[in-house]
This record gives sequence, C-alpha cells and structure tokens, in this order.
Amino acid sequence: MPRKTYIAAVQEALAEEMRRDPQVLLIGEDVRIGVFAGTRGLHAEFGDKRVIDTPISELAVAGAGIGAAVTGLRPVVDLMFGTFMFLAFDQIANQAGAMRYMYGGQTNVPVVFMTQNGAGSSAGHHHSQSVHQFFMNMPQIKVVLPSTPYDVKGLLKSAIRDENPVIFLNSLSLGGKRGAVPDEEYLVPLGVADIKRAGNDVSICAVGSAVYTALSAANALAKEGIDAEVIDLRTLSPWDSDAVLESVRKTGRFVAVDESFPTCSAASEWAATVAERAFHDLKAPVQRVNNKDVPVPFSPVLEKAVLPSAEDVIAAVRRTLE
Amino acid sequence: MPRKTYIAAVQEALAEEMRRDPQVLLIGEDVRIGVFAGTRGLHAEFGDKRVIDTPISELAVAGAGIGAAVTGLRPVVDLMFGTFMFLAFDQIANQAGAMRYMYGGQTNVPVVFMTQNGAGSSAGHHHSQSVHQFFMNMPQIKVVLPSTPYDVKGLLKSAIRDENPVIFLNSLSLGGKRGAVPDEEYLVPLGVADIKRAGNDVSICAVGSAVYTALSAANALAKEGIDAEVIDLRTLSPWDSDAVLESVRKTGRFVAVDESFPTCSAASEWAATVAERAFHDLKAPVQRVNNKDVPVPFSPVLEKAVLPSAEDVIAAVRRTLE
Amino acid sequence: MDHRDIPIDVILDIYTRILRIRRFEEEVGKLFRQGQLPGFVHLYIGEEAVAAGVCAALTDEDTIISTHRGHGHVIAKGGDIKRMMAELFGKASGYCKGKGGSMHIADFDIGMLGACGIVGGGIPVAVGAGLSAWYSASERVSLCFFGDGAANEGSFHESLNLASALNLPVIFVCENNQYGEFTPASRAMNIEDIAARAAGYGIPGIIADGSDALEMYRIATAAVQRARAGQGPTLIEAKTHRSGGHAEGEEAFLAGQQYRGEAELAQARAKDPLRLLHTYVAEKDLIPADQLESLDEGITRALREAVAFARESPLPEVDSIYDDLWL
Amino acid sequence: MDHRDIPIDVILDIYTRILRIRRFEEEVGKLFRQGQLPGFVHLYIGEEAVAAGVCAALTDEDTIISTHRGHGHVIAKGGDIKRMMAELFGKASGYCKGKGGSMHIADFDIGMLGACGIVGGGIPVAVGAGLSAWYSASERVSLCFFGDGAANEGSFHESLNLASALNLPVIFVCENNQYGEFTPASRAMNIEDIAARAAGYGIPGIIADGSDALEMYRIATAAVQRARAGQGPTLIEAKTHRSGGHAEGEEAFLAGQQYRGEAELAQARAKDPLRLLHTYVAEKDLIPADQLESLDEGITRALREAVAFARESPLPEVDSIYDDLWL
Ligand SMILES: Cc1ncc(C[n+]2csc(CCOP(=O)(O)OP(=O)(O)O)c2C)c(N)n1
Ligand SMILES: Cc1ncc(C[n+]2csc(CCOP(=O)(O)OP(=O)(O)O)c2C)c(N)n1
Ligand SMILES: [Mg+2]
Ligand SMILES: [Mg+2]
Repeated sequence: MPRKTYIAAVQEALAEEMRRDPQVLLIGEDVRIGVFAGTRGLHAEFGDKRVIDTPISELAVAGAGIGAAVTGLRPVVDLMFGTFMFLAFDQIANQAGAMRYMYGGQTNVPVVFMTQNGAGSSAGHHHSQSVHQFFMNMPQIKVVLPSTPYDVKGLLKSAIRDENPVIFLNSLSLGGKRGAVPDEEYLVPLGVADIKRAGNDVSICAVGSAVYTALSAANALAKEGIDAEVIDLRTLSPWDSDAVLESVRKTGRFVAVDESFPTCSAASEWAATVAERAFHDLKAPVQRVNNKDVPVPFSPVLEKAVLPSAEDVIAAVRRTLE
Repeated sequence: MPRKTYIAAVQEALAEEMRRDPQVLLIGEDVRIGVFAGTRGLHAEFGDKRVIDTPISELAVAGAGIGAAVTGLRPVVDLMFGTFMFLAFDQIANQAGAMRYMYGGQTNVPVVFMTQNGAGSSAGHHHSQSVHQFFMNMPQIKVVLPSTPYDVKGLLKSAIRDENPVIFLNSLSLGGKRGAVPDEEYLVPLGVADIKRAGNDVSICAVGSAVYTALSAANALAKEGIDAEVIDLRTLSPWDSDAVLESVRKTGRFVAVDESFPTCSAASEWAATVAERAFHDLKAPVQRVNNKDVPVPFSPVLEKAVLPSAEDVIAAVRRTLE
Repeated sequence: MDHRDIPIDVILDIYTRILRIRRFEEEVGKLFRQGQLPGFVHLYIGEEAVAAGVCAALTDEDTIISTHRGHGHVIAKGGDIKRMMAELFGKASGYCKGKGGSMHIADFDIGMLGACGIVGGGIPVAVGAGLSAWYSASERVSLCFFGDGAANEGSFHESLNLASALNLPVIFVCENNQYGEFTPASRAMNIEDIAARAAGYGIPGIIADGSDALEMYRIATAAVQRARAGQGPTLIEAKTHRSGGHAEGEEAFLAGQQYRGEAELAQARAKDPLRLLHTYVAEKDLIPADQLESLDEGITRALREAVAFARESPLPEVDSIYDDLWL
Repeated sequence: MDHRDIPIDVILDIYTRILRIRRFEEEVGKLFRQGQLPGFVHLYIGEEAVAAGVCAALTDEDTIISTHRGHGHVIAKGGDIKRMMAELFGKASGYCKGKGGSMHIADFDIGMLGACGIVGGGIPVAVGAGLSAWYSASERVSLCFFGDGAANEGSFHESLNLASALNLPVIFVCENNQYGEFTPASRAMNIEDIAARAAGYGIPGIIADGSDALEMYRIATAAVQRARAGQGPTLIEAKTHRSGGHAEGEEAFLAGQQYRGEAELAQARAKDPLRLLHTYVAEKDLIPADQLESLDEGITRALREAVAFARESPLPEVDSIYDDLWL
C-alpha cells in the first residue's frame, strides 16, 4: 500500500468527496492556499465556486456553512486552529448543535467544521489547544480526531457524507506523519474505535497525537513484560464505549491519555464511564493522563513539559499495577 | 436570621461590594433594569458610571471587562444567559483565561462574568443550558455555582474580591428561592464545599439547582433508612475534591448529580476523580445523573423529562446499593 | 403615501398578512396573560408591515430567517397558524413537536428556516442560505430579519461583509423598533440610521418606513430584483415601533421601572401599520369595506380553530425527547 | 510631505523608533531562518512608520494593545529589546518568562498590554482599558493596533460601537497592509477604505499614509487630543505594506504558490518608511548624517547585546509551568 502523509490523506479525502458529490464545497480563510496543506491543490481543481476564501470572520463563516447545509449543500468549513472555533462557538453550539432537534426534525445539518487540534507549533497558548472536549459535551454534534493517515482519510469521507454536524479535528502535530493509505476508495465509519495495539495487561485509551504517546509507552512497557492494549477511539462523539469496556473486562486496568486540559476532559468522560460500567472488572483505579493543568506555554521546553508524555503514561500504568 | 431570596442575595452582594470598593462596577445588557433582578436597584444607588448598560455585544462587553480588570478596575460583567457566553467564549477563554499566564504573571485579571445557568424558564434550547462544564476545563478560570441565598451572597462577594477571572453562575431556577441571609457582612470562600446533608450510606455530589434534586432524593431515601450525604461543591473550579473524597471514604458510594449535558460534564470529572483516588473505598460503581443527552426541549413536559429528577437520583443510589 | 403602481390583489394580500399577524398576536397576548402559554413570548404588534410587505415580495422558494420576535415572520411567509399555536402550547402537533416553542418556530417547507433565541444568531445562517442559492445558480434569495439591537452584534458585521465579499443574494432587513429589550437604540449606538452601516460593506443601505407596508413591499421588491440579478446583498432598515412591551409579562421584570414615556408610546401607536393601510385602502376605495370585514371575520374564525386545535392536541410523548437527534 | 510644525527632537525620536524596529526585525528574520527561534514570527518590516508615529503621540501612561505582528508595537512603545529577544528565544529572562513568545509579548510597566495570537482579540480589551481611563477620569488613552483582516471580525464592530456608545478614550489604529495572510483585502471586503466604517459608529474615520511616520504622528496626536478631551474614539486607517511575507518561513506553507505579484511588491518597497523618513530628514537637513549613522551603530550594537543576552540566558525551569497561574 502506498505511504502518504496525514495531511495528504486529508487532501485526498476532500478531493475525492468533491469529485463524487457536487454539493460538497470548502469554505474558510485561505483555503485556496491551504495554510496547513489540507486544502492545498483543491482550488486548482475545483475553482472559485467550490473552494471559497472568506474574510477573517469565524462566526459568520461557520454560520454560512450551517445555512448552506440546511439548504442542500454539504460544506466543509475550515477554521484553521482550534481556538479560532471559540469565535464560532455560538453558531456551532446554538445553531448546528440544535437546529435539527429544536425544529422537531425538520432539517438535517450536514456540515463539517474542520480544524487543527492540539499543540505542536510552539506558538503559545492561542495556537496550542485541544478543543474536542467542548464539542463532546454538545448532544447533537459529532466529533472526530484521527491519528493515522488511513483513518483521517476514511473518517473525513464519512464525516462529509454524514447528515449531522461533525467537528473534524486534525492533530496539528501529525500533519507530516506517514502511513499506508490505499489508492482505492474506502470509508472508516464514525463511532468505531480501533485497537492500535492489542495487549492483555492494561487498556490505554487515546485519540489523535496521544495515540502515539500511548504507543510509545506501550512499547517501553513491553520491554518489562507489561502488555498494554492501545485503543484509538478515532471518533469522540458518539464514542465506542463498547470497545473500551470490552478491553477493560479483559485487562482490568484502565489509563486514559488525552492531550487537553484535564478537568471535564475526554479522559474524564472515559474514566468515569469505565468506573461506572466496568467497576467490577477493575483491578486498580482508573488513571488519567492529560496536559498539566495550566495554559500552554510557548517555550518548547515548557510546552513539552505540559503535554502528556510517554513517561506520564508509563507512570500511570504503573499506578494501575501497584 | 432574616430570610431573603437568592436573587435578593445577589443584589446585596453587588451593592455591598460596590459600596466597599469604588473600583467595582457593573456592565452588561440592561443592567439598569436588571432583567433577572440581580442588578436591580443598583443604578439608582450608583448611577450611570458604575452601572453601565451596553449594546448587545457580548464579545466586546466581555473583552471590555477584561481590559478594565487589567487596568485597575474590578468589573462584574453580566451576560444574562449561559448560552450568550458562547458569543464571548473567545474573550473568556483566550484572554481572561490566559493573560496572566501567557504574559508571565505581569497582570492579575479580577473580572467576574455573571450569568444565569441551567433550565427553568421553559424557553427552549437557547435559554435552558448549563455552561459550567466548559469553563471548568479552562485552567485559569474559576467557576462558582451556588445553591442557596446564603452561599450566593458570600461567594459573589469573594468572587469580586478574587484577583482571578471568575465565572459566577446563578441557577436560573433558584432566583425566587428563600433562605437565611444575615444582615451582617460575611464571606464564603471560593473552593470550599458545604455538606448540605450529612449521611453515612452514600455520597451525593451536586451544585446549583441539582443540590435540591439531591436533597429531595435524600429525604425520600431516608424514609427507607438510606442515609445519604449531600455535598454541595459551590465552587466548581477549583473544586473541593478533599471534601468529596473524605465523604466517599466514609460512605463507599458515590453519585454525581449535575444539571448539564452528560459528556465531559462536571459529573464526569467528579466521578473520574473519585474512581481514580478513592477506588479502594468504593463499594459500588460511581454513578452519574445528568440531563438526558439531548438538547433542551421547550414543552414543559419534555423539558422536565430531560432534566435530572429526584427519581433519577434515587435510582442511581439504588444502583450503588445493589 | 402613494403606491398607485401596486396591484390591488397585492395590496389585499399584504393587508391579509398584516391582519392575520395582528389577530394572532392579540390572541397570543391574551393566552399568555391567562397563563396558558409557557416560556417567553415576544409580540410583533406594531411591526406587522415589515414582515407583511417584505414577504409579499418573496416567492415560496425564497427563504427567510427570523428572530425571537418571530411569529409575524412565520405568518407573513405563509405559515400555518394551527401548527404555530400548537407549538406555543408545547403540543405534539406543533411545528416542532413542542421542542421549539415561541422562539424556535420553523417551517422548512415554506422556506421559513427558523426563528432563533440568540440575538443576531440567524444572520450568519441566512448568509449560508444565500451561499447555497448562489452556488446552485438558483433564482432563490435568502432574507433575514433582525432587530436594531442585533445590529450591534458581531454576527451582523461579519455576515454583511461576508455576503458582500462573496456577492451573495442575501437581503438583510433590520427592524429598528428603537429598543433592544429596555435599552433605547440611541444609547446603544451613536448613529441615527443603521442603514448607514451598509456603506462599510459596499452594499446599498435603504431606510424604509416600517409602518408603511406598501413601501416595505416596494423596497423589498427592488432588493429582491437586485439579488436575483446577481448584484448582491442589500441592507434595509425599517423604522418601526413595537406597540407593546419587549416580552409579554415584562411588568414582572420591570417591577415598576419605566423605560418608555407615554408620549413616545402614543406616537408609536399613531403609526399603527394596520390602521394606516386600512385608511389608505379606504380612502382610495381600493377594497370594499365589507370584504375587509369578512376577511377579519374569517381570520378570527381560523384563529379560534387554531386555539381549539392547539388545546385539544395531545402533549408530546415523553419518549419523544430521544427523537430528532441524529439523522 | 511637509511637517514643518513637528519639532526636530520628535522627528529624531520617531526615526529612532523606526530604526530600532527595523534592525530588530531584520535580526529576527535572520535568526528565524537559521532555525534559532521556535514557533511563528510575523515581521513588521515596511509598517514601522505606523507604530513609531502613533506611539510617539502617546505618553507612558497611555496603553496600547497589539497583534500577532507585534514586535514593532512593543519597541515603539519603549519596550526592552533584550527581554523581547529573550522571549523570542523562549528564555526565562524574556518578558513573559518564555511563556508568551513572539505573539504574546507584553510589558505592563510601559502600558504595553499585550500582543495577541487571535486576530481581533485585542480590540475589545482595548475598549476595557479605555473604560477604565474614563471611569477613573484619568487623562490616559487606550490605543489598539489591528490589521485589515481583523476589521472583518465581529470584535472590531462590537468594540468600535461599544467605545462610541460609551464615549470612551479609545483610538483604533487599523494597519491596512492589504492582506490577511494570503488573501488580499480587496477579496475580503468590497470597500476601498476601512476608515469608511467609522461612520457606522458615529466616530471619525481618518485615512493616513502609513508609510509617512510624521503624518501618522500628526493624525494620532489629533486623535489623542480628542480622546483626552472626552470627545470619544477615533478610527485611523493606516495604508501600509508589509515588505516581507505574512510569516517568516511561509515559503514552506506556500509550496510554490504565489499570492502577490512582483510589481506590487516593488511598489510596496518603494514606500519603505525608513528610507522615506531618511530622505525627508536628509533633504531638509534636519539631523546631521553622522548623527543618524551613529544612531544606527548604537542600535546595531544594542541588538547584538540583546541577542547575546537572549542566547546566554537560561531556559526556564520546567517547574515554572506551575507559576503565574493564580494570583
Ligand atoms: C446573544 C443574545 N444576547 C442577549 C439576548 C437577550 N435578548 C433577547 S431579545 C433582546 C433584545 C433584542 O433587541 P433587537 O435586536 O432590537 O430586537 P427586538 O426585541 O427589538 O425585536 C435581548 C438583549 C439574547 N436573546 N441573545
Ligand atoms: C481569530 C483568528 N483567525 C485566524 C487567525 C490566523 N491568522 C493569523 S494572522 C492572520 C491574518 C491577519 O490579517 P490582518 O489582520 O490584516 O493582520 P496582518 O497579518 O496583515 O498584519 C490570520 C488569518 C488567527 N490568528 N486568529
Ligand atoms: Mg429592537
Ligand atoms: Mg493585513
């Protein structure tokens, strides 16, 4: 299978869906140029009408995506960085996240909001945050955060075909990551986890960049004979709790790894769910590994210190083995 | 002790702090009139310069509060309804929630953002949401959600004196609730929970309106000889995990009651923390009671059905006793 | 006013829309005072000429987006007062099965894309509806109503600029009733005319007498033509008045506080759009008086039926809370 | 240009600020290309006249708020290039102890209330600084820089209107360098002059030649006087050009894509504010050439020291991540 980068897989997904369905279009700031390369090259193929540069107006651009979606199009709205979504928060939460329900099912809202998630550019707090936890709280919003080129392509294609609003998060630090991506068409369904490493001693749950943190911890632990299972949820909402519970039933130990601020995080949700529903299988307390509970500092040495590390994960696993 | 309403206690707190400290002022939409009565009467006493009606511009008004705070004032910004904060989300998260850290401690940010939280007016999804969970995720933001007239007054006064940004949430449905409020000055410190009912069989943790749901469940359970402890956290961030863990060590059972959407909620955080740090004390799985995982519908019969009820809490307690 | 070029049937149509809104809102006010309606209701009385005149300039394919004060827009676009009333009662037979309520009525079948409890929240969505008309090279225009207060929201600014930058067929109708809740527009902004903001986006900004339904119709028609011709968005500022309060039952909020003088209120009521159009029609002898009267009777009867329908409709099943989440 | 009324010492002061910014930015560009600086850097070269002219019109008590392209604003306000450089290197001796970086430099002691990575994010904060000056009846004015791109954010609209409604001493300086990242302003808005938007808020909107530092100084001085006199906010649009890219290293982003023609770039460079002021000073014989030269040498020396200081400064202790959270 050909090996492609994560961001090239994003491009492929967009291009394929735009070719397949003329109702799919792309709007956002500098989508022609494609600052993070996810949208690069699409303007050349699809032109001004389908690859639409906008003013710097996140709220209106998000709303325009919603309005287009409820009138027959399938827009992908590029919002560039996670924190910029805060400017569009009202439209996403109050409109996209409610219209179908509030209007008694009169409409579908097939819009995808795409952005970069997490740290990785050493650019300080405003460019280094994870935002998935906010959208997970919203009942009518789906949230996706893939970790591999294969997944990102297959999931983005599914997200575009989904009839509901989807927050599609690309892991900022994984843009250049390479992996096998078939040339043939495929889809990865939303809501299905993937076991990235099978193991019997402890279940580690992660998404996005944290999957690699988990994997590298698992590899280190393997050398000591500790056999960790790494579950990549891929979709955060709705999330595949069955896969996680099944794994915990096997291992009896659970560690959540999540690059985000800790309180009310995805890791909190996973840990709470496991504690609630797999309590009797647990041999040790659930453990969470998140960012340290501070804003993300600029200096690489500090940035690294606040992000979850393989050492943090190893320590958490050890705590489950005490 | 005189009995006053929750909202009258809010008024008293604001008036007392404005009398005490000329740097305290109030800005927001219709704060002169005081739509929810929390700011009513203050314009008559303090005039145009300290009770400032603004245009309907949540983002700029929140930002103005921040700018005023970093230049020496202590503004209380009234944002009326929780969901309106979504329009100010950028300023709250990216500015208030980061300036002190990002600028290396050069400034304090003594601003209070006040709003109504939760359902209670049967006005549909846009006027019926809890928002505390979003702000709990932000490392540099404090979050308060009191349940009684006594607490709301003492906590609001502390929030105004705090040097850090505080999201101060009034429970929408509790405005008319009466309780003892001394005429003498007092403060309730941020970050300290209050046991609203002592008990030995199960620990129920709640905030705001959910405290009453928990209490009425506890009363019903008492009739069957089940003795529940109800912990009112009062401050959600930073939250008094010690008080909760201590209670769980005693009871061995934990139920979180939280009027909000379930995923990545305050209840998730509490449940995860208890599962992580009091695992060996737990006799049964932790339990969460939240809104049903759907937007908040308008029709009172549906609205009631989505909100956490005493029956939901009783059922959750029973699950811990199985 | 003189509107000789507007055909009688259009005038009658507009008159009918106004009257239907008026009677609906009067009934809603009464029901609310009787404690029969949950939640908040914001009545449109005094502003009917705006929705009626504007919507008469639209086709069924054109879409509108509304506000918290939305009943008038739904009716003007052709909404069914039975399903509206049932929605206000929170009944299963309502437009949104009881999930929306007064501030969230929608009827996608007639291009009414929804009212909105967030001030300014519908404006960006309307840009999207315009985007999709433009994209599909359809004749459709997207129109959106909002208040003077909403014109101070960031969403107003971003939306008008975005629609202008992309040259979309969007018509922005600002209902300047001089108040955002209890704050007068004069205190919320230092300009006389919100229409003046259009220049900041390079689009036409037109001031209209929002009490004159036929002027609203003419101005909207011109804006619609522009939009259909690919000439981009227009901002229309309708100067209007609400003759009642911000929300029904606001006396409870106000607790004796005054925010609007009697003189001002009297002035506002003098510009009653229903009476003005009635007088115009009568003076010019355009429509026979008995026809207008039987129209009123018909509407009143339909309203009685709508209330009965709403009352008799069942409440939604509790389990329906799980419906309409995902598609 | 003719600025006979501006005293020589002011001209020299402005010239010094420009030159200090220029040399700083040139050095930063070099260091970035050498891979010595983490993160993004957005250089201010070509736009120096705006910050220099404007800040020369301010006192130390007046406050400014900046953008992602903020180095020039810090220096113009009197910032310490050593602590700036150390911050860019992510060192403990930096302005923000390494927590802020290029997009988040602040110096509260000199009224520099912070740069900001969120486009338009500083504008509302500046309104608040104005609010507090107004509230304390201080002479202080609050000034805020932002780009043409930021003028399309809701924060711009809400902030200008709010400052106007409350009549606050806030000066909004829009640095219209014709681009928001790679999108030309002409595609992001359908107006020639952002200053035209001021009319929508009932405040003066003034177009300035952002390459002419002395014009910037004069226009800013007038706006400052207005603000101090309680006459409210002003919007100044400085027409300017960035002579480099949006961000250093953008070739990697662009991957060969062009967004600005050579002719346009040449035109921009012809308006180099440093050369223009140098020529003006030389032609009028206002400041001796050797004085300017030794000024340059002094700045260059100071910069070398700043780089050395930054290099030699220790990295922050890892444990310092827990400092500066709460007060
Ligand atoms: C974002 C937001 N802020 C505040 C409110 C509370 N609110 C409801 S209606 C209203 C006034 C709106 O004024 P305007 O836009 O002029 O409309 P009008 O009520 O006059 O028709 C306000 C402030 C809201 N619903 N949404
Ligand atoms: C809210 C937000 N949206 C988008 C960005 C990405 N971004 C960084 S700089 C920039 C361009 C800003 O243009 P302008 O305001 O004209 O300032 P300039 O860079 O030209 O100085 C953009 C879009 C951002 N940082 N913040
Ligand atoms: Mg109004
Ligand atoms: Mg620019």
